[in-house]
Amino acid sequence: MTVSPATDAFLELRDLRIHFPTDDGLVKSVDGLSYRLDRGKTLGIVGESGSGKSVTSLGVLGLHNRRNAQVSGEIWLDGLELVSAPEDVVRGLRGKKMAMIFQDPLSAMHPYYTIGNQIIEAYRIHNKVSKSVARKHAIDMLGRVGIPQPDRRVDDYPHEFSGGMRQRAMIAMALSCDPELLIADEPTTALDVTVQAQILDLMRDLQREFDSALIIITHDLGVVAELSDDILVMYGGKCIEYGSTDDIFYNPEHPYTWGLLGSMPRLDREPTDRLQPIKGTPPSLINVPPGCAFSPRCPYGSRTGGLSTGEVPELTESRGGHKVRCHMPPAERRSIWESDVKPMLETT
Amino acid sequence: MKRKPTLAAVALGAVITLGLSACGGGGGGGTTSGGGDNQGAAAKGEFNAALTKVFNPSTKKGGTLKFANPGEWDSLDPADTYYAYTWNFIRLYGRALVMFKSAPGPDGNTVVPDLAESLGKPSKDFKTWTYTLRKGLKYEDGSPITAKDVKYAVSRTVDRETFPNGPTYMGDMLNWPKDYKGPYKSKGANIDSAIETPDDHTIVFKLKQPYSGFDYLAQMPGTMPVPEGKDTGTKYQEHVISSGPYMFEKNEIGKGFSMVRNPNWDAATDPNRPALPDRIEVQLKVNADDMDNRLLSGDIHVDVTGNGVSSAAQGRVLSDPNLKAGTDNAVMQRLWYTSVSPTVKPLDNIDCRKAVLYATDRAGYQSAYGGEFTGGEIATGLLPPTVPGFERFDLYPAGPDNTGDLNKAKEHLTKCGQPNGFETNIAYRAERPKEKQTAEALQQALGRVGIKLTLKPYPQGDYFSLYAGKPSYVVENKLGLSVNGWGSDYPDGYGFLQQIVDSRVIRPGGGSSNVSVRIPDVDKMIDQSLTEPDAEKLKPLWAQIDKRVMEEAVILPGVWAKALLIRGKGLTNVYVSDSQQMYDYVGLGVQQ
Amino acid sequence: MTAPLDVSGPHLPGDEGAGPSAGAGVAIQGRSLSQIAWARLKRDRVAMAGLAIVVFLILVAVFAPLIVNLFGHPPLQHYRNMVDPTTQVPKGAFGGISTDFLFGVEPQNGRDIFSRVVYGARISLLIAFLATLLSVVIGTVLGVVAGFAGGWVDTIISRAMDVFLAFPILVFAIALAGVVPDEALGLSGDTLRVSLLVFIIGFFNWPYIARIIRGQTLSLREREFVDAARSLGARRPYIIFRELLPNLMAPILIYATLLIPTNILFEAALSFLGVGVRPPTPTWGGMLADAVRYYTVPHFAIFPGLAIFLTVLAFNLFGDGLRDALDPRAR
Amino acid sequence: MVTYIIRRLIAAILMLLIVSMVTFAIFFLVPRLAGATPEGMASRYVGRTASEETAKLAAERLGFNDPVIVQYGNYVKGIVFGAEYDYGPGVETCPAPCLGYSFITRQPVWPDLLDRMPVTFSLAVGAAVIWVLVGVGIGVVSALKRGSLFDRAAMTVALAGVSLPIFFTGLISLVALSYGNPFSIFAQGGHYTPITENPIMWAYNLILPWVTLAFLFAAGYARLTRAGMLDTMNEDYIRTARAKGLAERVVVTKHGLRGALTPIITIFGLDFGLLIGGAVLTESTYSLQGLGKYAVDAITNNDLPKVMGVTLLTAVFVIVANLIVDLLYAVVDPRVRLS
Repeated sequence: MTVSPATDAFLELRDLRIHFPTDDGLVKSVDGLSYRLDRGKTLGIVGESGSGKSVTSLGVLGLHNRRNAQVSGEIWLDGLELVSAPEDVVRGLRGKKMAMIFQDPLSAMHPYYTIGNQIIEAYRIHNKVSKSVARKHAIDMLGRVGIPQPDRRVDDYPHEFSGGMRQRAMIAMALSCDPELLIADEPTTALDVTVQAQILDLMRDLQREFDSALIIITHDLGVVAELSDDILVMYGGKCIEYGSTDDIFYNPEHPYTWGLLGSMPRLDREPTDRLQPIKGTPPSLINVPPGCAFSPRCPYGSRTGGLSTGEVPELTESRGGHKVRCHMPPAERRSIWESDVKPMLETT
Repeated sequence: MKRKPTLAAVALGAVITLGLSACGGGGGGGTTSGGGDNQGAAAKGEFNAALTKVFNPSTKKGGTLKFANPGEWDSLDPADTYYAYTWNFIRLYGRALVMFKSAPGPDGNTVVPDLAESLGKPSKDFKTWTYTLRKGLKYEDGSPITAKDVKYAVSRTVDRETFPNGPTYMGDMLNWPKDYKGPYKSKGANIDSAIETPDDHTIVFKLKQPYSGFDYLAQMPGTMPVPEGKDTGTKYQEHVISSGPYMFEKNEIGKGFSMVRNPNWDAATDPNRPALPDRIEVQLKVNADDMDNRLLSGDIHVDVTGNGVSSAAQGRVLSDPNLKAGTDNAVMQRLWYTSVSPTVKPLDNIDCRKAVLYATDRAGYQSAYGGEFTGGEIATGLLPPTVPGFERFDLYPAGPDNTGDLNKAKEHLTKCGQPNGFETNIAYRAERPKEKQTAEALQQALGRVGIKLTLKPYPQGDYFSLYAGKPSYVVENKLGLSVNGWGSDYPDGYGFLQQIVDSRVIRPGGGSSNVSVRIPDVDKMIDQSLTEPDAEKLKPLWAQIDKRVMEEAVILPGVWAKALLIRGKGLTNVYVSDSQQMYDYVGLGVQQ
Repeated sequence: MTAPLDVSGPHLPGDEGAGPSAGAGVAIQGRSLSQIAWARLKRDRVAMAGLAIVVFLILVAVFAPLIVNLFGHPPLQHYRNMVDPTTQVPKGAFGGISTDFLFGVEPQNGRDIFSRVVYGARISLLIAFLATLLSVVIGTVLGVVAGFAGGWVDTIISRAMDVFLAFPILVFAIALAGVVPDEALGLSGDTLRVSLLVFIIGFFNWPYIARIIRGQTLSLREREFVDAARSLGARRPYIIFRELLPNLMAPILIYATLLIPTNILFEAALSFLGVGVRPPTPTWGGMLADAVRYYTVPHFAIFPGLAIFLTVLAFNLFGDGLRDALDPRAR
Repeated sequence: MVTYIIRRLIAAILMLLIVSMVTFAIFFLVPRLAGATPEGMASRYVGRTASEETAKLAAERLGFNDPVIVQYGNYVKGIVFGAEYDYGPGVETCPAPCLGYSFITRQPVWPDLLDRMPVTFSLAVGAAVIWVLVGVGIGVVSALKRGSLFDRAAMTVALAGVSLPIFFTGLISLVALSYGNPFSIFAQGGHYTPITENPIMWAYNLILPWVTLAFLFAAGYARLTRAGMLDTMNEDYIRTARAKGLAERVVVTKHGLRGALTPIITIFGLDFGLLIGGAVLTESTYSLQGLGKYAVDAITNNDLPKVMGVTLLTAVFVIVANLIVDLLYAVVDPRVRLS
């Protein structure tokens, strides 16, 4: 494999592809994804379940199913290419240089070990310290993520924590080695709304404190709205729109993003309003439709003169780093947004 | 009168005796005596070498004689045992008033004095029998054996509740006080009406009716002395006080026991027992197949049951001349047969019964029991050849190859009005593979003339009491045929025939071995025999009964049993006596 | 150990098409699932081999008389001329195997082992199928009732299952099969024995099915579509028969298939211990029991033993494949 | 905790009652319903020569004339308070728990059971050690190397293992390796040397039964472990452990195995409990005089007190094994609370 020269970005993905051959066909979970992320910045990756957003981040950490995955492309982390790096090297980075916060803290923590033990374990992998030192560190971390009486709760088991506390503990565990890259996979999905807000606040504070790069993966645009600098919208294993948070929220150009925005519950709308669902179901990653993956559900597909079902659209830059993967000309997209979609979102 | 001999084959719980295993051979778990092979070579034998004469005679004492038993004793208590082999073996630790001579062949049928100085002296009417004990007899603990101990021992046998297994002869024949229930329940009762002991050396038995063959009963284990002070009832079998040459050293009921010389046994008082080995060991519940291999290898000496080799070993032993040379084909006084019930239609018709007898494949029957050597000789009548009075005759010739005469069978079927055959059932004991084979063989054979048999297995424990031996059950369930077998307690026509041909032993409640014979002539002849004291004169009568039963075709004889005994390596002084129909355990010794 | 399948479709945010058509929707999904499963199963060559053997064995059992007519001899017929009268062992090498007697003959009576093995398939499969059916019926009914009713009903049924699981089942089965008389309930002969064995085997195995079905019912009970049906006022029987059972079909199918080989072994064990179907009706376990007495003639044991092995293996292979196909997560 | 154990004990006693009632019913109610009289039933315990009077006496002695429920009550009374037994010249007390006296040998049942227990126990323990080590080991390796040649070979053998009846493998093993032939390297069936007498002979004599029995169970456990491991290794917490940067070996042993083994502990408890109550088929095949063979022989002879003794003992073993498993479970899995 020829490896392109390193980049100046802290994290850069180049044409990453993660495919899984199965009995039923080749599953293209991630199909040519590229993005970059700098220290101290936050990237939100948004998409429905099955869009490949989780696999992407697992791929970065090397946690995808290695047995049967076919991986190509490049992942550069702080000057090191991870796809071609030996497993041991990647493992050495995991937990220390890059860490992950998982969606469901109850199932993501081992039910048989105490919270403290699990944090201590994480800490001692990368820091040769005694158990008691590690324990002190664990209590310290628990305190920093806002768990009351950490010196006592450190010996509790995950099931003895409430949902929010568990997620805090999960974060404490992920941050225990002071990682430079933190990936949070649906960090708040399993939590109720008030706790969600607390956790998001906590993550923002901690990111500032540790100055790490943060990737937030979610299907909920509301979550990324608060935290992200940039947003990447994934659909069918591909990036279909990428831009700054403002771009995505105020000038989205892809019909799918419009749909996402339309289905987002918003405080400024009447609670009685029905959400606007996106019609149809996400594509199977085995039999990706020919042409634009979104075309079967796209209300504007007819405007491309058959292109959308015939050809895969390229990800093209629309303006100032805002990239869109759509056959419609940028002007037409903007006019539809301005005239049809935006007013509907605002008024209904 | 109830004389109920039974030497019925020992129930080995055959259903699940599997498990095979190896002879000690290369490196087994057993103790392999170093020079076993050489010794075997020294005393090279030939087939049937121990049948009529002593094989490897010896008077040399010493060594350990090892017995194995695939099952377990019914009881070691002389009052509570009824297996043929236990009566053979018990003479090693118990002495009855008289005993069968320990000698090869027919000589072994003679009764000789044991505890007594001479055979019983009958009164003229044969109702009183007097025995005088030898002097200087002692138990293992040195205390003297007296006539009172014999009296006490016999009185114990009356307690059927405590000792249900033993024979009932003494209880039935002696003149016991009314309602006497044995020494425990009728404590202190005066039983002088049955047994008197005028002094320590004299014992007098008083019978209800005359009986000229009382010595046969006196040789049974029931007259072996039991010291009253040491009697522990059902637990006495854990340590029987020895009056013979060996006494118990260690006894684990259900597992095995060992015996050592009894220091207080005096050879001078006992002309019958050479008592060669120094020590005797018995293992119980030995895997039957394993046992044969160990016998062949010399790891153990004797299969104590005397049942002969297992089916698996049979092929091996008979096909190897060297192995065959180490066996004896003992003739038993036992008949394997099938009852043909005239109470079940259409077998109430004699021609239908004759059709069954003609259609029988005798060779198949023999095969079911294991063939010529381990099964026995094809039987054409009831009395086995070694029982006095035996006459060879064949009323239903089965053709040159012994597979039956189908034409005759069809002829009789037509006569009985069932030209196309009929349907009936055949009962057998589920636990006995050979009886199963017999039933299957008969099903095949009779099927050839259209007689359709359905197999009915029953548990052997209830076979006679609830099923095949219960007349009403037989009729209701159409048990036209039932597989059966019979052996006698002592070599005598009466002992062999009475229980299976006397119609008066059939009880409505079930339990008798006679299932099918109800012939008034035969009953009369049996009664006739009772008043005849001369055994010689009785012989023609036994043959006459035999023929009469066969004429009625109510018994389908199968085989006169034989057993293929493995003459364990290293045995000395080996012989089969006609009274035991297996190796005589009193005589055995071992090479050292 | 395997969490059976998950039949619920993907749930989009805002997917509100459920409601009244939920039942039909589930049915449609069920059908397509079975199609998917079948497609998967067809690709699983090992499972298909198992299925082929199973089908073959069923055909053998059904057409036993025909097969024996063509290639063997009547299974009860004695061929004593094939047996050495002295040693009682079959004449010739390898237990008398020849073109005439494909698997050789039995010692002592010379019956055709091939025919007996073929006929043995009948008893073995018949009892295994019927016993499985009985277990499945009892297990499903009690499992659904326990899972759906909950409360004390659940407690009682669950305790009953515990009791059954702690029983020394084999000992009980032997005892029960041993004491039942030869004629009862108007039945006799093979019919009675087969019924009895079906009852014993089926009756002792139900807790295994019931436990799984109960667990499934518990989780299904809380599912959206059941809630939906309930909120629409559906009655219990409707929910059980239209909502629960279709979703329980897959686990039932899987565990029934995996119970069959267990039951074949159970029947063989009982026949081996002498409490199975009465002789001379051939059974594999019974033949093995006979063979023990003639271990010097190993072919006598090997053919019925292999028959048991092959049958059980085939069902296990097929059952495993079926589970994989219906529940891909278990792979 | 204390209340938990008390509750479990009550449940255990209830279960023993049910088990004993069912056993009793099988032997007394079924024959009665089939039309047997007390004398008829007693006659099987007095030998073939017995007269009707003897049978009647025996029926009286064995208590067959009482209604079944009274007989059962007496039996339970014997277990709780002990019983008295008339041995002829006197009366003997059989202390609680008195499991009665054999109908046939008239020996007390309890010492018999104590005598047989070491055999079955030796068989079960030895086999269990082998099958747990081999089965779990193979299962783990198979799961980790899923799809590899090893996995496929191991699972094929395991599937074959669970498809073979033990009385067939036992028979073949004996014929091939034990019965007098050139390969007769193993001990014959029916030999048992107590470990206290000679540990080497003890093991040597039990090797074949151990291996045969363990083969069957190891196959099942390998399949279970593999499936459990596959399930567990798909758990989120395994991913978390990897995300921490743990070495794969630690992930498997510390995180994976612990989760996968807990359900196996439950199954092991049940299996082992039933096994030490009598490995019926193995003991029959190898003629080992253990509890299982004892039970089968007792059934063949209709010796009810013995059958009752073994079944009750087995039930006790299963209950105790389950209790231990549950307690162990609470130790292993902190989510389980004993209350």
